[in-house]
Amino acid sequence: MTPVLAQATEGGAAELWTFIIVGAVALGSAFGLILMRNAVHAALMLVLNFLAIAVLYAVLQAQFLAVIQLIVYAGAIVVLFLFVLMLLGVSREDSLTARVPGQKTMASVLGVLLFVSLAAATAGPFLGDASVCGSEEALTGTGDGVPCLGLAAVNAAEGNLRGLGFLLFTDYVWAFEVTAVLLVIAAIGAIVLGRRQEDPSELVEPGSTVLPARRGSGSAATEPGAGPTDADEGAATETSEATPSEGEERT
Amino acid sequence: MSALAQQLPAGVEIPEIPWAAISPELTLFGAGILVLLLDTAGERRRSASAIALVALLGIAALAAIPGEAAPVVVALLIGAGVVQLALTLWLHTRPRLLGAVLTVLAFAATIGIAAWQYQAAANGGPVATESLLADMVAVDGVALFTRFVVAGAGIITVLLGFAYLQDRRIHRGEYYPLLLLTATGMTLLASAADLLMVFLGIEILSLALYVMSGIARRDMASQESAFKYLLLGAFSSAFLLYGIALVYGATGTTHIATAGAELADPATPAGLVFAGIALMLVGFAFKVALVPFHMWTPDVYQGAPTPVTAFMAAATKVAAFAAFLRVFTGGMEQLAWIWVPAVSVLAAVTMIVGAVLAVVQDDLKRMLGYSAVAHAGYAAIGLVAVSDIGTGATLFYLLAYAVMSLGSFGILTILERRQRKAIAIADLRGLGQRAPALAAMFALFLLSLAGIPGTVGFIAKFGIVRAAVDAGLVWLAVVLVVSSVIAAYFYIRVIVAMFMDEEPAHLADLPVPPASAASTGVSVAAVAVIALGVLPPAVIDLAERAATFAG
Amino acid sequence: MSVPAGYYLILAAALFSIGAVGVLIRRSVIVMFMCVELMLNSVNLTLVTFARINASLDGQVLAFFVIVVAAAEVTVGLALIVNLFRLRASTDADQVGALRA
Amino acid sequence: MTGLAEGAAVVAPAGSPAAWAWLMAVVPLVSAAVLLLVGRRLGRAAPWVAILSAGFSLTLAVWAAVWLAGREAAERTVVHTVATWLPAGELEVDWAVLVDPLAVAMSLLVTGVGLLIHVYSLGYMEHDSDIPRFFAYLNLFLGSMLVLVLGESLLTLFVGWELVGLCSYLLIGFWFDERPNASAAKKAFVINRVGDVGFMIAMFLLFGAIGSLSLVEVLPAAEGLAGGTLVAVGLLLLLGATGKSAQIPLFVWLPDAMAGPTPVSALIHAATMVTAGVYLIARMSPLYVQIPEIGLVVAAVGAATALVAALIAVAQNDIKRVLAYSTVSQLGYMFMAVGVGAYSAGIFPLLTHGFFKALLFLAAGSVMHAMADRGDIREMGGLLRDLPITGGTAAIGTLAIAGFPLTAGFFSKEEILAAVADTAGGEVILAIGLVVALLTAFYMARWFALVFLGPRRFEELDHPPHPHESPLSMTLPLVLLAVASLGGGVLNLDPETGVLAGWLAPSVVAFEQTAAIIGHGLLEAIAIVLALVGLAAGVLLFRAGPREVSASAAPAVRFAQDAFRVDELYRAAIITPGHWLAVGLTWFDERGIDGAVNGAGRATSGLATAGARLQTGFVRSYALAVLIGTVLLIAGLVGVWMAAGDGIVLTGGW
Repeated sequence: MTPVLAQATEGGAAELWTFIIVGAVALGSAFGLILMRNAVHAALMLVLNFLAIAVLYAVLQAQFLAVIQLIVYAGAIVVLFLFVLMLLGVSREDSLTARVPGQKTMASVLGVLLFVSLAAATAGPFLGDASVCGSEEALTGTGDGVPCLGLAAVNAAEGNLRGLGFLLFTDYVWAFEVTAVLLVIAAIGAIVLGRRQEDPSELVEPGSTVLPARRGSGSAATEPGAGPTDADEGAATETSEATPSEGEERT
Repeated sequence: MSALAQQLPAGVEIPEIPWAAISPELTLFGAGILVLLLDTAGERRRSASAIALVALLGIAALAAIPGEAAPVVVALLIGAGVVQLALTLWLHTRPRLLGAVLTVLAFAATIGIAAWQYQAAANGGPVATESLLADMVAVDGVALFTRFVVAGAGIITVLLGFAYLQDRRIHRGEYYPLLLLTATGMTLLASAADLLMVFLGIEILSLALYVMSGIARRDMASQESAFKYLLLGAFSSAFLLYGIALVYGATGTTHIATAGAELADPATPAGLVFAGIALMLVGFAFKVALVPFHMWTPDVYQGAPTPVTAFMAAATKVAAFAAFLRVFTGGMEQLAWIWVPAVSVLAAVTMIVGAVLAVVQDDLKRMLGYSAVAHAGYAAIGLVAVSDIGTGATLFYLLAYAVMSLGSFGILTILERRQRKAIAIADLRGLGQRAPALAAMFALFLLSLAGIPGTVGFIAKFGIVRAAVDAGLVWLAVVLVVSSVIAAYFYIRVIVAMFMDEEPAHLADLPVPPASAASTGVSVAAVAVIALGVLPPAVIDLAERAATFAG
Repeated sequence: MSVPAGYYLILAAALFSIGAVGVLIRRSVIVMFMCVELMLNSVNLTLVTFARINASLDGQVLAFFVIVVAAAEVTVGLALIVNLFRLRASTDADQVGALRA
Repeated sequence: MTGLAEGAAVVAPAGSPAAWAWLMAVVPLVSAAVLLLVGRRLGRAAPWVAILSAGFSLTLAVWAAVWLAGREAAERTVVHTVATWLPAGELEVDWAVLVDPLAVAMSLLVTGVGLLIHVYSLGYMEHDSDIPRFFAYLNLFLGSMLVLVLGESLLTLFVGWELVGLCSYLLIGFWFDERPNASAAKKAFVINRVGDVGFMIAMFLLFGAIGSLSLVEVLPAAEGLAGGTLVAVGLLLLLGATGKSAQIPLFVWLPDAMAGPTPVSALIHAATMVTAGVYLIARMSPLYVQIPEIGLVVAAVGAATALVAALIAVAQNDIKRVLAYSTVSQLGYMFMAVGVGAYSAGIFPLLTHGFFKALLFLAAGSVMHAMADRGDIREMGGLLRDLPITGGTAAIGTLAIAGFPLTAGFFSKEEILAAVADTAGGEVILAIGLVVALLTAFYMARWFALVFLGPRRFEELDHPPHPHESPLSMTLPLVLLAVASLGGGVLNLDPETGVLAGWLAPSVVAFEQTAAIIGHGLLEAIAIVLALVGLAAGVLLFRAGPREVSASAAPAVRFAQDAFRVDELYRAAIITPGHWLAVGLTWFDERGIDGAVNGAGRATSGLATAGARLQTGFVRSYALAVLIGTVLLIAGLVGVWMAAGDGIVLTGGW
């Protein structure tokens, strides 16, 4: 943590300047993300955005999360994105024009509406000087401009990391355990969807029967040894993808 | 343990782990991991199974230390381990069958545990409520009822899928673990007493369902449905999460009951309350498929492998509604004046749009997808009634819908095996002659979906209507009736095709669908449709008593 | 002069809306996913801000869980996209539209 | 007022037929299930299972009638609860039967005619390949109809109501090798559902207002209902009744339903199911008595239907369609009666019409049987010689329906006209009733003359059939029904003191009659003259065969032949717009989000856009919908909050 940031967490002018600069970076990179035509550039914008948010976390007295943000998001998730982009080799220019004209206009209008309503709803009560950090007194208006500590006291007592740790393993222990399920599923999912080749022998139970396609075509059961191939996989629904690129050229 | 406790700062308490309360989740999750392990162990399945047995014994030894129910738990664990070892020894050369059997056993055990908890909790009265594990887990009527339905649907799904997956060459080892894990997510969601657990539950169940929808890797339809589901699911859960964040911001807590009470406090900033409710509504409306957040439903239902669709329709809906009920009817009862009008309008629009759009569909899975949308609208009426009657009615409706949709999608799995393609209405012509039993059962499910008396669909709709009238929402009841009249038209269309159209030559060449595990599953559903339609008191009673929320 | 908490919330709302718009206007499915990540991050920023406002660490814990969920979602999502690309040789969202009435 | 209107029901004594009445419905239902499941294995025994169960029900019904007749009038409303159906808090719906004079009268008709038609089908369906299924449906219908008639709560009644609709649908579509049958079946189902909406909503309203669905509780409470609720319930029930009883505006399904096998037409579409609407209104008489003006609406609907259907019937050439429109017309007559609150006058023709209309349909079936399934009456003629029994009984039926003096139809028609004549404001209805009486006699005489009299025109056909009298199983029911048509009048020789009127008194509440538009004696004389004139004109004009229509009258006749083109009207007014609405909504749902966006630009982008709009299923459109929904939801909640005013106190920066 740089001295600047450490100072910023104390509040004051440093915090304001940090917010203005980092906020501008965050906004700019977010716009970059959705406007850059090259997907790799977009990913880099995303990294920048994540870094900016990490700084804001630090300012908001969430030191542990700031670090996690760097490691997990900037370090792992975006790298994963980039990895896939490279793997697929689709770094060429991406068109922003929609199939259906009007999508962009509509999206922008709705985005503005959403922003206005969300900003008004969330920020409304917390804009005054008194609500620098929105402490209880500030909210009720009793603590007339008292310098607000926010999480400082909490963090000072145990330290941000220890405090989070205690919470995670006491109040949130069940949620913490349950994320195991989530991660297992993610791993299985990646394997199921990402694995390139199937082992044919795994696919069909020995001795099981498969319906013949037509009543007339020979015996009811295929021989167990007749290794079904991966190519058969889609046979059942071939019709649904009969003309894959119909009309794709029209854009 | 005590040494650790001494290091804790004052005010920090380690919550007690209520093993009994969370045992259904543990069972499902454990079974999922076990099936996964046995599948990946390849030739060494027997040794892997033995290791798993030893691990279970270890857990049993751990469990033997605290608690009164310890002997029961230990005996159950050891028994389960022995059964699993025996099954592995017997079936180790047929991994899919082994997985399927273990999955069914796990679901059956979940039903057993839930029944035991129900018994313990309710002696004729409403199910008692408990908030456990630092107020993260709610063991109450809604949670227990959902466990019943989810586990029951799981068993039937396994029956429906076995031969189907085999035929399509997508009978992969990961299928059963995924099924168990998504069921885990559903029971977690249904018993979530905290908004964080709601979010995690939704994510767990969805993530597993995304993968299951896309399990046919070579099939573009399946991939497309998985992709749409995932992208839109992630998109909408961002809204849900934002809503949760706002509730947290307004109240300083994510515990549903506490937050609900705090939100109703006039001192709470109004903007946060409104935006929070609206955004959470988006998340839930997406999951239960209310218009206009329904658009993924027909596409995903159509593209996903049919047994997966069946499970999605039957179980996801009940789990999502359970959480919906808990958060809105349970937690935010005092704020009903804000959200009831909005949800009422959503429900009304959903009922009409779902029914009208289903009329013009030809693909049966897609038609049933739209019909699912309409049914979500019906079930939502019980929600906006904001009463015990309404909650009970919604729960019963979801049970009924689970039975009907498992049945009808089950029929489709059988037919798809026969024809090796997606089924359009025209493909059903003459089925009444070719396979009368199958066609009769399909007709039964469709009539039940249409709400014809004598079937469970009627009883369920009647319960909903009663709740609506009771709550003074007669106009919603009227919309329901109008919608179900429109719906009758497309259900009847299918029946006409089956019984009153000539069978075209190319269909006559196909073999008659053989009896299989899937027929068993479908028959069970058919019996349930009739039994619950004619003499439903016991189950209605169950649902009404389940209308309790842990505070 | 220090920063009112509301500013952070406005920034988060802006990032959220930008992310939502991004999902709607981008054609590359990978970039669409990135936009969803942006939305989740803005929620995290909101949570962390509220944690400071409420002077409780719970918001930070929530954000921590959100990061876990986001990571899991990205894993599955990217695996799906890779597989989709194998079938279609494209990452254009507008070319995935076979399922319709 | 006694009986049901005051909620004075007694519990059925154990061992009494009332306590066993539920078996009346259950036995045919069980038999239907057995036949459906194992019918094919039963072989030739299958029909007999069905006939025996119908016979069982009839026996039980007779026993119940005798038992009930032996009790005090005040004790003739008996309830027996079999099982709890929906245990739901303060609302509990039971599987319970209500045995009262009205229910017993109806069940006698249903089981009696039902049994005869079972027997008749034995001969008629002899050569069909799927006899067990047919008899299963017949039994299913019988059971459902009895559920309707005996049900103690509106909900049970509704179960029967829906199930008979389903059976009708199954039976119309029984011969599904022909496309018209399937579409007729679908039409019947859907139109019936429209009517059912009315029933259901009325049921909810009553439930909402009274908190119960049990007839024993609802009917006495009807008195205390608010005027608005009463009117709404009355009209909605009327809508339900028009659907089931084929009245304007929902009558179009019935003539098409004639595509089904003839015994079905006789049983369901003439004698029993279609009378359910009349039964419903009679059953709800304590409610309608509160709102006589709505009753007048009922009567007006009935009169209009009677007239329109009679006019159409004059121009029909299909042997069964004439009868079908005649049924619609006669049902209109019954609606007139119940509408003016003369319930015994309404139920009376319900019974007699059951006899002679079943008779006519069965006779028509017998004729078609003999004519190798030809149905055009212009190709018949002179059949009386070949089919003496059929022809003779059909003649009796024709006389009865025309209201020839001393037949059953005569008495029932007189009663209706008399009741209307006693009602204030009934002048127009009465006039229509008289016109319809003339028309009825005329078209029935035409029908009879074309079929049974005159030259044998069918001999000139390409493949002339060789008519022969039907087997005993078919002629026996004809003869029995003919006897009933002749002598059925004894049931109620006098509207005030007749057997039926006295019998029904505990079940229904009649309006107080206030006016006397015309003397009863004169009215009777006019009606007799009209009937005779109609009969004579019909026979004389058509004895020689079908007549050429003069050029000036041709359009009108064709219009009537096409059933006033009501089907086309409906198609244009409802079905087509509905279809386009569905298509449009689909379009909007799946591609229209985009389409709506660029609505303005569409004119310029032209075909390219049109092509692009067809590219649907885009995930981004769906995401757009989610976003639109979100914004609307936020706006909506804020709107609710604004509307609620100071429901919540503003704090902070707001």
